[in-house]
Amino acid sequence: MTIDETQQEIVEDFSGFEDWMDKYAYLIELGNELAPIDPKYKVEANLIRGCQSRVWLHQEFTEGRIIFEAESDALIVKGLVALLLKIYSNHTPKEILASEPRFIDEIGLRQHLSPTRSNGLLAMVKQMKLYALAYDRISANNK
Amino acid sequence: MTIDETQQEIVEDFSGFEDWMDKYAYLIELGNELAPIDPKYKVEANLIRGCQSRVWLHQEFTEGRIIFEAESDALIVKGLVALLLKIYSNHTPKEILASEPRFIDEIGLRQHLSPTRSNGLLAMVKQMKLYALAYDRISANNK
Amino acid sequence: MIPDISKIRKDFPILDQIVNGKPLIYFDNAATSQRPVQVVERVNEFSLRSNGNIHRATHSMANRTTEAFESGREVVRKYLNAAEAAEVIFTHGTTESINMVAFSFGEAFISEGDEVIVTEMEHHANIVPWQMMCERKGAILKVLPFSEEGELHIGLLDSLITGKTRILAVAHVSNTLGTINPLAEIIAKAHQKNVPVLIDGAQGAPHFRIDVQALDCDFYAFSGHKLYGPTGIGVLYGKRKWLDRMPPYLGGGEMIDRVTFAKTTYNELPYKFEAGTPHYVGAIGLAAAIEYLHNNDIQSLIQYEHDLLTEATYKLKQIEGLRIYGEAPLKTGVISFNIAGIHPFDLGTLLDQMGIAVRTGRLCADPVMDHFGVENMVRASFAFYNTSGEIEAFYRALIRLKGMF
Amino acid sequence: MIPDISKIRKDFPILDQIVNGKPLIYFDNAATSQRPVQVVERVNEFSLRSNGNIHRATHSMANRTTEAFESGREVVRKYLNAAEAAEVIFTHGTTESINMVAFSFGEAFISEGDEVIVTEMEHHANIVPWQMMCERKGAILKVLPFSEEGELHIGLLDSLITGKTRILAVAHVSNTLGTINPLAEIIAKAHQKNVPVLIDGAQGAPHFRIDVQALDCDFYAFSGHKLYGPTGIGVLYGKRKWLDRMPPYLGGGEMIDRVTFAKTTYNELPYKFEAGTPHYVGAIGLAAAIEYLHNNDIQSLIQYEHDLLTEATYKLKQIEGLRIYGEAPLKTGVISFNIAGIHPFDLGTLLDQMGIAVRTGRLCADPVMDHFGVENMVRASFAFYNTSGEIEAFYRALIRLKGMF
Ligand SMILES: Cc1ncc(COP(=O)(O)O)c(C=O)c1O
Ligand SMILES: Cc1ncc(COP(=O)(O)O)c(C=O)c1O
Repeated sequence: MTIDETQQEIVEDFSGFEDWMDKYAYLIELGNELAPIDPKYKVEANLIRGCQSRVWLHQEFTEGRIIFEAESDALIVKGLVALLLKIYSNHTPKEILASEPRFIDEIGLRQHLSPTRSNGLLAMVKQMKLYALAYDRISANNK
Repeated sequence: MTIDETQQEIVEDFSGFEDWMDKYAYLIELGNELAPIDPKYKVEANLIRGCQSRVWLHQEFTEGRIIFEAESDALIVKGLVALLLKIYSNHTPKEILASEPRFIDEIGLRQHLSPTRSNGLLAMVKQMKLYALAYDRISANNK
Repeated sequence: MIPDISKIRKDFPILDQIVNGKPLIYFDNAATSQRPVQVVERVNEFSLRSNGNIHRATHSMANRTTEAFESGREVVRKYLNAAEAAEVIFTHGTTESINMVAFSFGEAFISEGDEVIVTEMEHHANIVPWQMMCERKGAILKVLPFSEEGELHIGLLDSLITGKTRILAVAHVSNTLGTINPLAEIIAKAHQKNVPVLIDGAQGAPHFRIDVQALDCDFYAFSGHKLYGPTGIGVLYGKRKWLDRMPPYLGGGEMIDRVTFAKTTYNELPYKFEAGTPHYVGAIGLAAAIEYLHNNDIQSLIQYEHDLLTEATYKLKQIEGLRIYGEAPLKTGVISFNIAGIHPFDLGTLLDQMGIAVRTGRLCADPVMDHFGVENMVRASFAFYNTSGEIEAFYRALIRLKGMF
Repeated sequence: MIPDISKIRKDFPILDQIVNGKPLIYFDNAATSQRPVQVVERVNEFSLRSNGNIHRATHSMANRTTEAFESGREVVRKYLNAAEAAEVIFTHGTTESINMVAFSFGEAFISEGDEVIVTEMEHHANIVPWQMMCERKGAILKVLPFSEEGELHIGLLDSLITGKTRILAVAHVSNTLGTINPLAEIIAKAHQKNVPVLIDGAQGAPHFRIDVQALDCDFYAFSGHKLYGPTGIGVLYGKRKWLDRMPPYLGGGEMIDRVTFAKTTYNELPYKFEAGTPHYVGAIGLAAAIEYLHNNDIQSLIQYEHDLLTEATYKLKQIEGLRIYGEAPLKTGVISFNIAGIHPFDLGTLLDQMGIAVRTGRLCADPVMDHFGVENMVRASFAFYNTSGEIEAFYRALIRLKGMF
């Protein structure tokens, strides 16, 4: 599935919810289901620190695609992290660079990505794009 | 004349003026007419510094009465100083202590005596009273 | 007398709004309180009617502003019962007030090897300025710890204060634990050894009548925006005997007497410590806030706030897995807590969905977090415009949210 | 385009009032300018609708406030054309901005025997902080003098700047002489010798479009209350390369990353320099003021102000015995003067009786007074809401008052 198709799917998933409680309950469920990252990756270097909740982001580059793994200590953030991983992981740098996480806006959770939020989520998206940019440059140089 | 009678006289003098310009013109006249104090008294110790205009105050104590001399670099202040001298100079400490310069209010120049004015006038009144207080104590001790 | 809260709430129209589809419940008063219309109107009056720069001009608008500013100072003086208005310095908030003392007191009285005492429950604003000063001066910062209940170990104070102790800084009320510290006792112990005491009153001034002379504290600092006043304005009360001997903190207009490149002499108190154009609109607004409190029988408001806290504490304790941090018998204003297994950030986010504003995070008190071994807390803090009904709604919201995890 | 001043004046209802029985003529804009209703309304909106402490909470009101505060920072960034918003620090005014640099730059870069350059025409706010720092550090303050016309002797700069010079501080526009200093030239000369330059923009920001990148200045300081914004708010622009290497000025909440009693680490820019609850209402109001200027074709307002100054200068010069201080060809905003034989205080008092507000006194610039050997001056200063008719009335008033002496 393309990044956009995944986003579309998520937006549709969410459109079924009647109220905010269902939406957040689902995020919490996603958060609970997200496989924890290997403790050896839960290090300072991978930490994206929001004021109040922390996100750890690890990545590997295989066969032209970036595999992201991530986790957060706050469950709602972890649920959103799960969605971001579903969308962006296992894609090429170019695909990642070309696409914005518009779904967050569309499912009505835009506030979580505002620059003034202290949850580290926006910083995670930025960080994923930086990795994509770096791998994109490396690939170009290796050509 | 008592302090109060002098004040009353001044209030009557001023009641004749039609508008503020006449009033200030009269103050300027009084300022111009005020005899300068002896330069040897125009020293730092006698200086009452407002932010913007300065008042020098000298006093002597003879025969139970305080003789004040004073001057200011601003003419309107000098006019007011002339009035204060007329009222307070050559009176006993007790008389000085017992009386407030209410005339300033009554002739509509109250703003010049407000604590926030930077003309040194309020400080001059305070200083005169402090002198009166000091001489009053001294006299009491000598009895 | 029981205050008429529904009448009081009319003075705070901001409370009467819908947030995320629900009526707002504002329980973040320790972060910043709301301002009554009386304050907003006073501020507007100046912005729209009589605005002139203070102290420096001969014209009427400037004089009107100066008079309002200086009578604002007198209002604060009365509120604190300071001996004279010159001991009341307008600053930009508690943080600036404490930094001012740390710097200027430090310049005058602290040398290498000297000691400064703070407590383990201080807000960062009452730690970092002292750390910075101690680092500059080669002085040593010592810490008075608190107990599991959140009470200072006053007993340790006698040994903590030495012949090298130069100043002691302590909160009136802890912004995390809510503890009301035994100031009289602390000050007596410190004064016995000639150590002056600074009180961080950021959370004290909004919940008490302060009498700095009865307290006999040497410095008292607070913020306007936590006392129903404007942002950007605060107060430092200081005893003249200290302030007179401290060098100024900021240099600029108004704080000087005479400037030449060879030598500059300073103005008298309080102006020595008020460099630059003060936030006179803020000072006037703060005075309006204090007057507002006076017009409302402060004592009954204080009692009412206390009752709210008791009620909220009682209710929250019914919730399984909820732990309250800070259970000192003398407590006011705030309840900090966590619910086992729920991240404070998640709780804050969901409460916000229900229109309930609380603070979550580290509460600018890292040492308190470290003490309890937690990363974050949730804090609900109350003002006299809150109601019993809001506390009930809060309680129900927590029960409901707990079920989501 | 000629601006429609009568329309603009409607935004400033404060101008439309009677003072001492006469219509107000407000010529004290260099001390503080008036605020348009747009600013007052924006401020009210926050006080009455969305007030929450910024940066620290998860709830909606706090987020709304944080967003407004941070977009205010972006408005200022654009206004100054700073490279990034993190280089825009909210302070409480020009005075605090300069003190911040004097302290923090001093701590980082100034040692005994180093030199700091200011000019003879500076406001006390751009002298005293440097004096205080130099005294603490054992550094030397050097002074670039100005000519009879009120122009800096730029030629002397090359010899004044030595290998020991660490920083140069100069006003954009003199608050007494009105001189617009040749910043490009000064900065180029300083940078040639790797000396950074701080611009005191208190009187510059209100009269110019500022482009800190084109200017290439290292620091730029200004006050909100002189730029049609609220009191208690100001800005320090600083290049990241300096700010990153400077220690914080104030300690407290928000400026820290992590506090332990053993070690405290600091937050990133701009927060490192914004300790405590900022005056966010002020920042939001300042942004509203800047937006107001933008909505009004700043360029034409600047031109109009300039025309007012030219006209007033021309008129005042007709008055016998009147001496203007500061007659640089490049001048803006203010006319300082004396009339032979009349004390400025008397003149100010009498002008006030006629509803005309001017500043009198030493203008927080003692060295300028000393230069001309006077104790005081009268200063008239203009904003775009002033009119040709007001200047005519001012001229007539002076003539009339002169006759009284
Ligand atoms: C040139 C100059 N610098 C600094 C200041 C100080 O500004 P503020 O009092 O707003 O801090 C002023 C205004 O008084 C000024 O005109
Ligand atoms: C106990 C305490 N001290 C100091 C402060 C700092 O106050 P401000 O941010 O208004 O300077 C606060 C509030 O955040 C506080 O609660």
